[in-house]
Amino acid sequence: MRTDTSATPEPAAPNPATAAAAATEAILTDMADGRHRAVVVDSPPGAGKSTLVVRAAQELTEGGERPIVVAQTNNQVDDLVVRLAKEHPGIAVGRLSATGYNPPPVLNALTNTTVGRTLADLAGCRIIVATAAKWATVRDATFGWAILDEAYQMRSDMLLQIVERFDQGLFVGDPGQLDPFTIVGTERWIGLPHDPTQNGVSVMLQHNQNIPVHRLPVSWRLPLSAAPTIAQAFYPFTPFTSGTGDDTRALEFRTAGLARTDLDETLAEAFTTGWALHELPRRHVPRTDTETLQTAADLAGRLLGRGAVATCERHPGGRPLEPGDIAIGVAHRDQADLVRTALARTGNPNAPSVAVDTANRLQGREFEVVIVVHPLSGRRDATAFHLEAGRLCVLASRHRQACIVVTREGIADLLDSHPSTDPVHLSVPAKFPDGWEANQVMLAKLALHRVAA
Amino acid sequence: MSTLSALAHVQAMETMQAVPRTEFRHRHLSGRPLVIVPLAMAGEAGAPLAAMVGSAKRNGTLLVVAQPRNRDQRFAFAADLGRIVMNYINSFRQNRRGEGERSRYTDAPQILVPNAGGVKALADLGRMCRFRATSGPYAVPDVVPEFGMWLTFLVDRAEQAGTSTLLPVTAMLTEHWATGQSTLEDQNLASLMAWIAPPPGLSVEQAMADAENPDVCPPAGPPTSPEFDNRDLAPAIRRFDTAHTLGDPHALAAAETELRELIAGQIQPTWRMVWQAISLLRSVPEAPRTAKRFEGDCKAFTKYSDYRDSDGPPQRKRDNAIGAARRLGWLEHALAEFESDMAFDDRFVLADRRSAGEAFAGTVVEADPGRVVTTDKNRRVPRPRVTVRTEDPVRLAADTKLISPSLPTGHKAMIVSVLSDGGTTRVTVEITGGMGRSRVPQQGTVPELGQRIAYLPDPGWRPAPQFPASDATPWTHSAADDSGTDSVIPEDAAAEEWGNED
Amino acid sequence: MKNPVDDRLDALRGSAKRLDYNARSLAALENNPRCTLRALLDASGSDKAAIATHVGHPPSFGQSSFAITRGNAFEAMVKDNGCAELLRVLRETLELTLPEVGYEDLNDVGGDGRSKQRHERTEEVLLRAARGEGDATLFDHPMLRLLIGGHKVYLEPDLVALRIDGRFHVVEIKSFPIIDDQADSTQVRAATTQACAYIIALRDLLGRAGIGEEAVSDTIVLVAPKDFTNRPTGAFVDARKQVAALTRQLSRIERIGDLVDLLPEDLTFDLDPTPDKNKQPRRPAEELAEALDQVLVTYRPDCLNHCEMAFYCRSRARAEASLDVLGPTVREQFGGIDTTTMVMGLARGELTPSEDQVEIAAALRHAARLRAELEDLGGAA
Amino acid sequence: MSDPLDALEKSIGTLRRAIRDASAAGDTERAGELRMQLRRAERAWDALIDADEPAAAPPRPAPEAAPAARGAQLPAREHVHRALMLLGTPAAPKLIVGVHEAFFPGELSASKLSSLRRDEERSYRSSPGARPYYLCPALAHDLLTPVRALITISTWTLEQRIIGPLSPRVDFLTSAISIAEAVHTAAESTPDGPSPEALRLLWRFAVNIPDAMPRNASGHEGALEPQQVIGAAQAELDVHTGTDRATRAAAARRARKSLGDDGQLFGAPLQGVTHLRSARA
Repeated sequence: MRTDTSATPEPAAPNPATAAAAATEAILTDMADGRHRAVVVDSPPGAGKSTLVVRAAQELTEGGERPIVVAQTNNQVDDLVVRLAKEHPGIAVGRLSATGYNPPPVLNALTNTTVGRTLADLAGCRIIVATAAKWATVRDATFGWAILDEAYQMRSDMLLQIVERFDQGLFVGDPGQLDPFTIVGTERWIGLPHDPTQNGVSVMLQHNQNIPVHRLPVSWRLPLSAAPTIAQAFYPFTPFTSGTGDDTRALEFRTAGLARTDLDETLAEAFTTGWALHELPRRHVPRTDTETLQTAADLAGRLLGRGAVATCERHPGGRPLEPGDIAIGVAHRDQADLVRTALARTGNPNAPSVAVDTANRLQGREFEVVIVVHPLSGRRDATAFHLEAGRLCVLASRHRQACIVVTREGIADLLDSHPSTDPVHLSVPAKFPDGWEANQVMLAKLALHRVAA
Repeated sequence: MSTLSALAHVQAMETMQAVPRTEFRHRHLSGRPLVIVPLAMAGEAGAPLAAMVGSAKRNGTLLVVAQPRNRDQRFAFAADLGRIVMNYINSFRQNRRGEGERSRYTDAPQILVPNAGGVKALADLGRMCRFRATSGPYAVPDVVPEFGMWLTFLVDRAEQAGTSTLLPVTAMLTEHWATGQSTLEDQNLASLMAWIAPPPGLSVEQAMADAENPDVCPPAGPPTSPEFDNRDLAPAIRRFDTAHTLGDPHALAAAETELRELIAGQIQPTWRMVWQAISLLRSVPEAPRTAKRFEGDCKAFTKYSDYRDSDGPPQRKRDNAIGAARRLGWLEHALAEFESDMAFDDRFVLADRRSAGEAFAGTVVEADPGRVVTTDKNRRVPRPRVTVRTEDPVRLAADTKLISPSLPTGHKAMIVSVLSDGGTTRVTVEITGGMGRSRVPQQGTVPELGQRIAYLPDPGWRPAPQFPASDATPWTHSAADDSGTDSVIPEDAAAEEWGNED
Repeated sequence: MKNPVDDRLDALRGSAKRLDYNARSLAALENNPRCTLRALLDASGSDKAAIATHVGHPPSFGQSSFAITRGNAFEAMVKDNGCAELLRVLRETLELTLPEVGYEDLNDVGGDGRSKQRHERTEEVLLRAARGEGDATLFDHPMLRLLIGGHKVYLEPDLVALRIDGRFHVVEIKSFPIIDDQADSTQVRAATTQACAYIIALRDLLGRAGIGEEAVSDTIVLVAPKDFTNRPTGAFVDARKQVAALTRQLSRIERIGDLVDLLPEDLTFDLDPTPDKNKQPRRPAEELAEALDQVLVTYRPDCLNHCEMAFYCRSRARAEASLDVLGPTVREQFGGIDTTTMVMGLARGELTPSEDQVEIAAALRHAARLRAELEDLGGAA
Repeated sequence: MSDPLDALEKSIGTLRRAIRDASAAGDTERAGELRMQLRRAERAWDALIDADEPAAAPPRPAPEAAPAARGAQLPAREHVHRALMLLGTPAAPKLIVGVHEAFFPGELSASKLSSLRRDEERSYRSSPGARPYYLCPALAHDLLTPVRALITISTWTLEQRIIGPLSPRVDFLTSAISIAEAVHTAAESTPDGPSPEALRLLWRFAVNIPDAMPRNASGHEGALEPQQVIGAAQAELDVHTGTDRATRAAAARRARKSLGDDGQLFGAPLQGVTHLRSARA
């Protein structure tokens, strides 16, 4: 039942690309094999989930299927439609949407896509993409295959509304991110295999034996500096590796550091090692603490101001970082609002274009540098919300180059003295990764990259 | 929790007095509620010890199980309590209004218990009774399973936000008052009442101390105080058992009387306090939208009543996949509605949301009342815009749909932008509905310059989710070997026998 | 072999008999690992109930004789007739095979019920079983031992069962019911906390003989009455997280020296520093309270469920107008502020916020304005 | 916890104070309730002061047995003997009482049994062999000490009276067979058939033996079949008997060698335990 958590990632195949390709082939083989009603693919951050979705959709179309694709948000649907249409110009892609939906310009520019309110509008399309909520309104149509993207973020009751639309399903998602939740506090379904508040993948697996569960073994997003830590903290039983080598990715400044030495020191640490922990003096503060949030904004402003150049496999010659390459991740919406205000105060005219959002909304997105306001920063008590492994996982695994964590000192003590009072239920397996453990692993790693402000 | 709510608790702690946190009572309060104060025996779920029940303070009936471990006595108690409760429920199955589908009873029963533990006790009792057979080797009176099913209906309904058919009075009180103690202590009815209405002549401090002293304030149950159990109850039950074994009718009667008196002494203070709480709650005006939610209670009551009239089987032990998903849908919907209703009705609740940035109120500083746009269908419609300046820490994003308690019903708007302006925030909204049918908005439907208005998010209308038919659970939610596990009688009849041992 | 820390702890306890950790103090440890007073009192083996009573805040942790009787009767019933009911349940849950019925009674050693003797016997029997010798599968009331803060604590699980590749499983027999596969989560939690201590102790026992910790499963088998009957049924509790949590909290006890070092030299919680024939504690209550007041407490309302000192700590928190009285949810709204006076002072604008209180002060003043607005408009009285 | 008298006195004080408060405030209802509590507390206090043994449970009077059928008047040890002979295995007092109530007339209580055991050993030691049989404890296979709460008959072989790890289960299954046979006999030979107590006893055994319960389609348990219980018990018994018998025989050999006659009946003394332990170590 228990796997050794301290194990280092299993040795990857000689070449990450080969390993990834082998995984994809195995998935497609299982799909082609008619015996499985479902195929599950667990994908760690940036492991090519969308690529797989696009590839699988195309394979299915070639095999004469007319697959449907289910995503969770309109943005995700739009992104998938664009990728599908661009990579397979010969395939007509349908975008099923609700009234009041305005397609983004990039989607309107495509010639092989159709936007429709009903299936009838999309009769000529070979692939139809929509949100789960939209699919839930469709009646009386059944397709051979559905590809369910971000399936771990889809609640079991939503799956139940759409499951009659398809015979077989490819469930793709990242089990390490935030779980779906409900505002309703009831214990009545705890322990049931069909608990409607659980994610659809777990419920489906509970009821169906022998469903093949695959895992994409390589993160193409996370740099070599991040993959082992993220794997150990959040995927303790399913290690993965980074797809890029030691010297593929690099960050450099075009100008030297001037004032604000602590900011520069933090940036330097992040640029050289891929991680930095910017630690402000210990203090209990409300989550809207100006100093913390302003520091996060200032770090972004300073980074832009000094002109960073990023080198990677896509841009081996280097490319200046733009505001859109940088994100600031927080736990709460009000923090995001205040960080946006703080960005305006940095004085850097480009700073306000930096992406600022909560973990929930950053799920599935990718940036070059991510600045994280630690969910536990300045808190007196940790709550289940702030300790949730998925939250920290999302925040700490969005970056291709470097991740900077801003916090008040004192998280170690907070974790140490955290009361263990979670309710215990019968016959319910403990959830792993445990938020407390994951936080400890991350903190141990970050401690090596600490800069005291 | 918002800063405002938190502040209310601090204020209560500082002034040593409960602080109101709502303007209204958001729960329907029946003119004739049925109060049940259940007591249970320690160490044994489903072993009721006693209950006091009645629909007026003066006519409470005390029911006592002399030997709670005895199964026959347990079900005799269930039958007695069941008869009283069923009489009460049946008295609401009289007047109907409306035709066909829409026909429903005009009133619904309301059961009040002292605390959340009371709801749990009724849930256990319902579970214990609803599957029992009324014939065969371990037959129980007809009323027992019927009572069990109705209790289960009430308990299930109580999970839904905003309903009023079964409520703990502690919950009703804490919805309206903030105290200077923790949530844990608020669950003790006597402690809670100490803050809201301490006994005459007592300070809140003294009343709080008394509330935790089982000599002065016996616990509101379901468990009795261990001191009482060990010192009084255990010997009294032993005397009853002895008299029972000896078959001495005089000793038995004396022992029973003694037990009743003992338990009456434990249960009376709570009974009185529950009724005191009810009259306090009655003095709080009812919120406007409570009536609408009570209508929902009547509807659900009618539906279940008709189902019982058709002799439907008891509720399952646990929800099946489709039932669970469907219930989750209702519960979420009801909660969102209830929260929005409260904020719409109640300035206090609105202020709470404002303090958390989830609503705002302010003065109209700019207005473009004549703004007209052309729709997709080429119709010209009024879309006035106004800008509200507020000191509230607004956390709502652009495109949020809004409703307003300060404007005529049906008013709808959407946020265009939120701009911080020094210490204040300027929110520009576009009015999208509630302006009447004509090309020009009706008088009073568009806020005017200088007007003070409040907005909060529109919970919106969501279509009820559509699930597969209950008997066709899809492959993702049922295992291949799931055969009809939905047996109506869950325990083997013979297994019940073990309930008598000890 | 006493070290200075132990001497200091003994001095804290004074003349009273040393009390060992028990189920409640372990629960209090899990619930409030941060509290210095609790840590010191437990580590020094002080009688918290006596101390709290002496300073006028007696705990109220009475146990109903009904619950005790019921618990004992149920356990006896489960083990009657060669553990007939228990075997049925374990055959269902652990999938014990037919031959696995061997029973070893560790309640006493040939009539000797002393802990030390029983522990030695337990050690001998369990080690033999771990090495695959003997026919026993069920070990009734083994006597385990755990070192907590350097002191031996004897622990006695209801039963340990051996199953699946020689792994030991702790079996807890409880009389609260499992109704439709669910049980009261507070009671399950309490049972789990206890069982975790057994798991750790059992691993320690085997570990001393070089047997790895995987020999003890961290899944607990809970045996309890099914629905409203008296017949037992079984359920698994996955205790991995709790075992990890308790392990790390026990390891914190080893760092008690850091806390002791911060105390005044002559501090003691002795009820009777000048022994007298008279049994009544002689130390003036105020003096004892003064001693207690020198130690930091972290009061949480939840302590009322676990800790004998809770009423004392609550009264202290109330006297200090501490926000701890209201619980963590309310307290969280106020960031670093810790008293009601400070909250109200900032809310009314009577206090000038320090630099790091600026935002919270603004939020408070906004909230206070809202409240004033509501009250002015004639809100409910 | 402090002295119950102290606690009561404190309660009484508190209640008086509360009554005074309530009366002063004119809250007669509350004052009335509190007075009732006070009277109760005072009564409890009186009872404690009067009684030498505070709060002792009133002794449970043994109800007079109705003039009974033949055999009911036997001394308790005869009842026990008869029940044990029916079972054919060492048994705990609770089971002995159960068997007695199921198959025999007369009264027998578990509390009587414990005093009985002490008497037996005393009687044996004062004049060994004076009685045709003695009720004696079962012996642990390894330490040869008395086993808690298991009673046997001295006339049984040592092998029968020794308890190895598998013996509790073996004895349980053997008893099940004996009880099933007795139920079967009662069904065949008596007009009323087996008593409800006998059926219930058999049921309690059968539910814990694999395949001993009759199945019917509705999932409800049908009427018990003694033959089915016997067959099922025998099937499981076959799994354990060999090993169990070997353990018991080896222990019996050891007992005969190391213990005297009294030891073989009433178990090795505790001093022997340490000896045996060190011998094995």
